[in-house]
Order: sequence, then C-alpha cells, then structure tokens
Amino acid sequence: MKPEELLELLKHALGGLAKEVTVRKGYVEVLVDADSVVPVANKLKELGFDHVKSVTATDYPKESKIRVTYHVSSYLREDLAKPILGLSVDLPRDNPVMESLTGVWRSSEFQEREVYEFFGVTFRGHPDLRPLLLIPELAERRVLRKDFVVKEESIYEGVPHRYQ
Amino acid sequence: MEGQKLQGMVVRRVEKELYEVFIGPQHPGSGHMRIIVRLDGDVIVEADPDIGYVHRTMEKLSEVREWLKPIPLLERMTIIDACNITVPYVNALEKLMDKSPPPRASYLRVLLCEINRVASHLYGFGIFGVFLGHSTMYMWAFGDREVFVELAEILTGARLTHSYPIPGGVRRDMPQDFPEMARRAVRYMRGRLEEYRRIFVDNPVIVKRLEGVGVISRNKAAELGIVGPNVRASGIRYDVRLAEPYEVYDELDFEIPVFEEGDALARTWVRVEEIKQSLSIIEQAVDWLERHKGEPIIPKEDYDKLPKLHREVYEKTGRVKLLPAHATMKIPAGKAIARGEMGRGEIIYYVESDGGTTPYRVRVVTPSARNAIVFKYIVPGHRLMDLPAIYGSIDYFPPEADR
Amino acid sequence: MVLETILYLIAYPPLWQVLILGFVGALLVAMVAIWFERKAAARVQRRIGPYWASPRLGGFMIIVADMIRYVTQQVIIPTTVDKIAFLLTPVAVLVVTILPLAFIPLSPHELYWPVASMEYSLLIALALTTLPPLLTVVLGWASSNKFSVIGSLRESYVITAYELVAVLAILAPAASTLSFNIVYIVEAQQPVKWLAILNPLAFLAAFLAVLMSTSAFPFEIPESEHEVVAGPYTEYSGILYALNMGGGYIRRFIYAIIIALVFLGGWAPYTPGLDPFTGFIIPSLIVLVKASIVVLVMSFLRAVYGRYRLDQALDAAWRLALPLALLGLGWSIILAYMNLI
Amino acid sequence: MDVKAVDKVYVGNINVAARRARELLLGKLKLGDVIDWATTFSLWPVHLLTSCCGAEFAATWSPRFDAEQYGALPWVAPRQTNFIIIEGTVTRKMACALRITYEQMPHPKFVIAMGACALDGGLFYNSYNIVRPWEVVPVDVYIPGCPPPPEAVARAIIDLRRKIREKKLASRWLIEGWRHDRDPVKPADDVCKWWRP
Repeated sequence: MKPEELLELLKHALGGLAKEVTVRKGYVEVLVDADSVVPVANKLKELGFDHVKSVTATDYPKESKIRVTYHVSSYLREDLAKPILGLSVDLPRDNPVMESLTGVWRSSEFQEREVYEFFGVTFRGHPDLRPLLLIPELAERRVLRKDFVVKEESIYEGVPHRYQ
Repeated sequence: MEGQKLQGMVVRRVEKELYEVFIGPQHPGSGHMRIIVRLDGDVIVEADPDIGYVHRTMEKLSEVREWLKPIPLLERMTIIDACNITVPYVNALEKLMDKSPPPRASYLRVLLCEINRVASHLYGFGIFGVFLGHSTMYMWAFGDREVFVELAEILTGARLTHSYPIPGGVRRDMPQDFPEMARRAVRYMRGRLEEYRRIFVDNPVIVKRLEGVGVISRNKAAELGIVGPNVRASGIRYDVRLAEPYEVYDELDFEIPVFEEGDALARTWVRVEEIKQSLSIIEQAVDWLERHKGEPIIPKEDYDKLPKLHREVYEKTGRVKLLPAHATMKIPAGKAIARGEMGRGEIIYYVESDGGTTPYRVRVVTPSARNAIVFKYIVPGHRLMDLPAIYGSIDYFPPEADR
Repeated sequence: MVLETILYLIAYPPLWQVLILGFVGALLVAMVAIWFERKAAARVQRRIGPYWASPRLGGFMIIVADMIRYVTQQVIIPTTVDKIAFLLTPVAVLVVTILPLAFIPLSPHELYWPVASMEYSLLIALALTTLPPLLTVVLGWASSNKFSVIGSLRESYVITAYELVAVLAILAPAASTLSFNIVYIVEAQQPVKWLAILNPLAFLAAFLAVLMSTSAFPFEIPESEHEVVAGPYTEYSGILYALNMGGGYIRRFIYAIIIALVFLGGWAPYTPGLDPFTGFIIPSLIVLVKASIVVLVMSFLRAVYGRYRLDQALDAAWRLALPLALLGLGWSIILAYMNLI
Repeated sequence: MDVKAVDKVYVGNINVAARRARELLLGKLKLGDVIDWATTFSLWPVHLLTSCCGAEFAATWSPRFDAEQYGALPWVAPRQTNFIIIEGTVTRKMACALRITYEQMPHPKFVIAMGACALDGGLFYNSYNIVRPWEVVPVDVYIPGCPPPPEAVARAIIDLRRKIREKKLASRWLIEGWRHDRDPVKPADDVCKWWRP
C-alpha cells in the first residue's frame, strides 16, 4: 500500500479524531490529542495495525512539550505491512501523563516502560509501570530528556563519569 | 529469614507455595540478563525478564556525537551482526540527505549483511546448543562461524566491528580474490549444514526437547509483536527484505522460509533455511560484483569533492578516504524512519534532525528488545528445563536488547 | 597391645585394599576418566583439548594441576549452610563410593581378593553403589541454596527411577547363573558366553540406567548448568568440590567395572593362573580395559547428545528402561531354565 | 610442640600445628612452586558475561583458538572457579553482580579486564550508565582492543600465568592469607547499597 492510499484510508477512518496527518518521505504521521489517543488506537487496530514496532518519545524543551510516537504496523495484513504509521501525542513537559495503549497493543508494554524511565512519561492503566533498563536512581533523572547533558570531550581528561 | 541480613541482598516474602529463582545475571543459562522465575513445583507460573544489564545508553550518546560517529557506536549493540545493524541507520541518513548509494556499494553492503547474517545465526546455534547441553553444537557452530568472520575481515579489515557502510557508499571495495574465497566458504557451509542436521536438528534428544515447546501461535505472535525468524516460524510471512526492500534486495532471488508450527523446533528450522538462503544471496552478490568490476562505490558528488591524493588511493586500492568535513557534515532537518532485517529480526531507526551536526534524536528498536516480551508471556506454563530451550530458540541477545 | 590392634587393623587385607589400592587407584581412575572425557569431546569438536602442561602426555598434567588447584584453594563455608552436613557429606560420599571396590573381585583367587569371593558379592557391591546418590540429596539440602535444593530434588527423582532399573538389570545375570557370586558369574561366562551377547536387553538397560543414575553427560539433569547452576554442588568450593566431582567419576567407573564383570565376561577369554602375575595382574588388567571401554563409550555420548528434560527422562525410565530391564530379567530366567549358561 | 594439659588430656594447639605444617610444606619442601604451577594450568574463568566482548570470549574457546589447551575451562558457578574475565563495559546494574560474583569466588582469584571499555570506558567513556571495572574489583591483566581478538585473550591468559609464576601469587595467598599486592578495592559508587545504613 502506497503512503498516499494509506493517507486516504486514514482520513476516511479517523475522521475528525486526528489533529493532523502528514506524509513526508514515505513516513505517515498522525498527530492526535492526548485524550483521543485510545479511540484512535482502537480504530487503527480495527483497520489492521496489529502491533507496535516502537514507542518513541522526543523532548522539545523550547516548545515545552514531549512528543510520544507509537510506530505501528501490521503482521496479519500483508498490504499494511509495507508502511509504518506514526501515532503521535504531544504532552506537556512538566507533567506528561497519557493513557497507556497496552490494552490495545500488548506489544507496547515494555517500550512504554522504557519511555517512562527515560522521559518520565506516566502511562495511566499500564499493568506494570516500573523502570526496565536503568537502576532506580538513574531512572529518576529522566536521562533522555534534553536537560540531562552528557559531557562530550574530544581529548580525554580525567574520569568524566559522575554526573551531577 | 526476616531477621537475617546479608550484604547486598534483600529478603522479601513471595507467595506461599511458590519458589522464586533468579536466573542471572551471573548464571550460565542467562547471558547478561536476569529472569525472575516463580515456580510451582517444576512448572513456571510467572517469569519476569529483568533486562538492562548491558544498557550502554546508545540513544543518548548518539545525540551528542556527530552524524557519522554513531555508526561504530551502534554496531556495538550487536557486535556479531555489525553490518546489518548499521545499514538501516545509514539508510535513514540517506533518506534525510536525499542521497543514494551506487549499485556496487549496495551490493557490497548486501554481501556483508548476508555474511553477518550467517555468522549471527551460527552464533545463535552455538548458544542454543550449549543451552541444551550439546557442547559439540557450540563448538562446531563457533568454529564454522570463524569462516564467515574471516570473510568479513578480508572484506572490511575488522573481525567484528566493520563500520563498513557510510552515507552514500561503503568504506572499501572488495579484494581481488574475494569471490573465490566466498564461494569456497559457501560450498563448505552447505556441507556442514547437512552435518548439523544430523547431529543437532534431527537428533532425537534435541527434537524431543524442542517439539511443542514455547509455541507461539500466529495471532499471539502478532499481538506480542515479536520479530524475525520467531515470527516467521509462527506462520507470518514478514521480512523487511520483502516488505520494504532496502538496498538491492528486490533484485536478488531468494525465498523467505515460513513455518507454521510456531514451536522451538520450527524456529530452529527457520534459521537453518535462512542460512541456506543467505548462502545463495552471497553467491549472487559475488557474481554480480565480479561482472561489474570497477564501478564506483561512492556517489559522484562525493568523488568530485575528493582531493587528488585521495582519488589516487581510491582508484588504486579501493579504499575511500573521506575529508574531515565529512565528519562534521550537517544534515537537513526532518524525520526519517528506516528499517532493516537483521539476523534476529527487524530493526527500526527513527532519526530526527534539526539541521545540526548531531542527530536531535535517534531511536533504535532492536529485534531482541521486542522479543524480550516472550519471556513474560510465553514462558509461564512450561517447565524450568524448558526455559533454556525457549531462550535459545528465540535467539535473544542481551546487549542488543538493552542498547 | 593397642599398637598391635591398630597395626592389625591397618594391615587387614580388605581394609588395605580399599584404603590404599582403592583410594589411590580411584583417584587415578577419576583423573584418567576426566582427561579422557575432555580429550574425546575435544576430538569430536575438532579441537585439541588439554595440551600445554605436558604435550607428550597429551595434557594429562592439566588434570593433575586442576586437582592440586582444587586442593589448595580456599574452602568457603557460607553462613547459611548446615555446617556439619555440609562438611562431612562430601567425605562420606567418597568413602561410600569407594567401598564397593572391596566386594568386586578382579581375580578368581581368594588369595588376592579375600572379601570378594563371598557368596553375595554382587548384591553387596550393588547395594553399596546405590548409596552415594542419597548422600548427594543430603548435600544439596545442607547447602541451603535454591539451586542446590532443586538439584537434589532432581537427583532424588532420577535415582528413584533409575537405580531400580540399574539394580534389576545388573541382577539379571545372577538370575541366569543362579548365583550372586561375581566370581561364579564370570566363570560361567567362559570363554565367550558373555551375557551382553546372550542377554542384550538387560545389558542395554543396565548401560542406560548407569548413564542416568551417575549423571553422565547427556543425562546430567541434577547438575544441569543452565537451570540449576551446579545442582547440589553449587555452594561447594575447593577440595570439597573436588571430592564431589571425583566421586561422580569413580562411581561411574565402579559401575563400569561391575558391568564389565557381569555382562562382558570379566577376564573371560583368559583363564587365570595361580601366581600373582597370571592370577591377578593380567585378569585385573583385562577387566579394567573392558571397564574403560564402557566408560569411553559413556564419555563419547557427551559429545553427541543434548540433555533430556527431567520429565522426559523419568518417562523414559518408567516406560522404556524398566520394561527393558524386566524383559532382560525374564530372558535371563529363560536362559537359566534352558540351561544355556 | 605447643602442647598443654587440659585435665590430664594432652591437647595440641591446632593453629600452631597448622602453621608448622604450612611452614614445612611451603618452606622446606618447596611445595609453593607446585601450587603456583598448578594454578597457572588450571585457570577456570567463571561464566560472567558483561558485554559484547563476550562474542570474542566465546570465540576464544571455539575450535579455531581453543583456549582449553592452556587448561582454562569456562565453568558454571563462581564457587568452583578462580578467575573472572570481565568482557567489556560494566554498567551500573552489572557492577553489583560483578562484585558479588567476585566475592563468591574462593581465593586465590584473579581478574582479567577485556576490551577498551573495561580499561577506561572505550567508546562509552561519557555514558551515564557505566562504571570502570577497576573501581569495582582489583584487576590483574588488561586487554586493550575493541573488541580484542581471541588471540589477545589467549595472550592475556599467558600473561596472567607468567604473573602468577613470577610473583608466586597462589602460594603467597596460602602463606599470608591475603593478597597484599592488591589492596581491597571498595566500589567507588555504592552500586549495591552495601554501606547504606
């Protein structure tokens, strides 16, 4: 299925739920509001998008928002397996809370835990929300946000491994 | 037990009649991860994968390094499958830059990818063998893996960390005598696969251990979103090389082996069949490369920028020496998502650029990271001794999962 | 008076044989078995195996080095273990493992192996051989470690199933020769009426049961390293672990000697003479060579097969090995009835 | 002999006897050399994988390089081994496991740190999640490289052997009961919450 066809399909299926649907270089992104993410996810699942490939968050400190993106695709419908669809939600940076999509897509469970520990996004309704990869002390630091700065030096000076 | 305090240990209650066993991280059956297993008798009632023991912060480090530097960084995730893991990243950069590699470079990438895939599957076989107490399989697979590691070494100069693809091309051309070596390796490996079948895959003990163990049905596989040979063993025909052919996979002739059973034995067979397909792709790629000698391996605009000395080196030895400016190049703002098929499954890169010299965000989802969910949802209900069989059959590689 | 008693006790031939010959011989046997196992596996796996400590001896000194290292290494006694059981059981395992040697004749003459010519030698030797696994269960329990406990549980499952098969199968020759005396059984097999040929079912069952119950490689379910780290021996270090590990190999070798005697005709084609050389050394060498071949085959299986799952192994015991052993027993009764032996 | 009478039963002091026996065996009979020799040919690495160098570690024991010919046999449980190969990066989560494994091993024990990450962080020198292994356990031999080829690992094992033979590390542990050339390394980061009240 070509991106343009998918775009038509999505516009038809989602109707007014989507805030914005964009296609750029073969990558289709649907931007929705935080409170309409579950209905949209359910609609997408009805269309045939049956698993989540990746749950990503990106931090935009300037705009003071965190954008959480679910990349979904299909295994059971071969024509939908070709495109990857991004389902994005913009959350406020100081209190990022959204509904968990584990009820819709089980495959997002571990990656939502990852986003939780790296960005501090809380997923309401997640069955087991606790850090996945990091030790608890580090998980509190929200390490993938832009204000956690990692020093980068071209010449080695001392042991720069303690972060304040 | 409450009163007893041991250094570095936490005492806590578990449910009555359950027995909690910590498999890992220092445990012969775990690799660099931990599975917290709760047993009722000999049957696992709950398994909780506790990963992250090799989390080396690839995503954060990629954000602070220039565009080219994540290539060697990211391949440390799956050091045994280094080319497969970097090609999609390079593809993502190429999508952002609107650059495409010349066909010869694409073929070289595919060649190295397939060599890596064979080596990676052999690694998986070795670990699988040792999990099932079959030390000969470990030794044979690792011994034969050396053949392909050496092929890759001849092609790129490094045993494991090749850093071969660069945006727009590859670093080096193929040596003159490489095709003959590759063909010999392919012939050798075909013969060895027959021996593997006899000693391992058709071994009555192994078959008994694997048959009907860790069954993942078609719908379950889709629900859990697992990837790679595991999903193909469950009857889903999904392979990135088929769904979205990157590089020159649409010009090559190969099949995607699919099995319906979904158990550990089917997953093993998928890998055996995939090795056969990869060997055939290696032959095809080598044939094509021999027919198209002397074609460029970097795009023309890059070649034009090279100074005279670098051009001479490139034409004489086939080695690409880039200018320092290449390291600090700027990439136009945008988002790109690229995927590729590694030995263990599909890898996804989501790269965002704000037009600077470093990526704004690199998100990488590796196959093992997506397969980790199997431990939680498939392992319960099996016996404790099935855990290594399932672990080995899904070919889980912790450094890749933890990133 | 006291001194004389002590001297008498030490010089009492059976004790002498068990302590000195048994201990030293068993140590040597364990080392050779380990060396052979590592070397044979390496051969199958296309590599060299132990080599550099002594290239001319094929790396045998590496096993000696391992022994010395284990003996001189620190012995860790964790705070949570049951100390007395933890410390004493490995020693008891070794002693009980070696004891059956006293009842296994390597020569038909009473002069050279006085205890052995008693009427019930096979029965006693077998009974003693089945003891060490029980101690292994104790040992795992005393370690107070999760993996040890699982390991000893598995051990208890395995021995319940397979010791029965082993005893039944090895007693089959007694049924056909109408005697529990090993010397008599061996003499009945002269010159080539070997029971392994006449009664292959019992031989197969015995071989399988011995593989299983001594946790030889393809069936090392109790110490299956990928679920239960080292099974009952997880907490053991230093010399205590060496005792355990050596004990397993010695036990397998003693089983192999029993199999060689009762199934493979002992010193059978050869008729021992009376002087020490022809009466003791040559027959015992023949038996040892036969036993070594049995151990060799067991070691070779290490390289070819994977590990069974516990329930599958028990299934095989009750559904396959036990009927096989019973059939073998029945066949040996038929042999006795038809006077074939 | 230091013998004292306890209610007419003569009792030897076992500590003194042990010391004398040690002096006799190690001093006069020169058994120390034998012990050192035995340790060099019986270096069993524990199965502790920390990172991606594990791939090359596994290759070292594969048929092509076959480190078992030096007597090194990878073994399953820390209690029965005597040295660790730290394969690459040690993350904060793993550091605790590494330290516990080290503590579980019986003396005399040795540590080889493999790869650039184990030396000084390597490519991940500025990562927020790694520790240097030398902050967690005392290291005897380093192997540079990223990843070091199997030959380098074999070479490191031989280096460690030479070190044991020259410095008599194994027999001196028997005499002194402690390895004084390695002061006990206390992990710099409180990775395992060991000394939190």
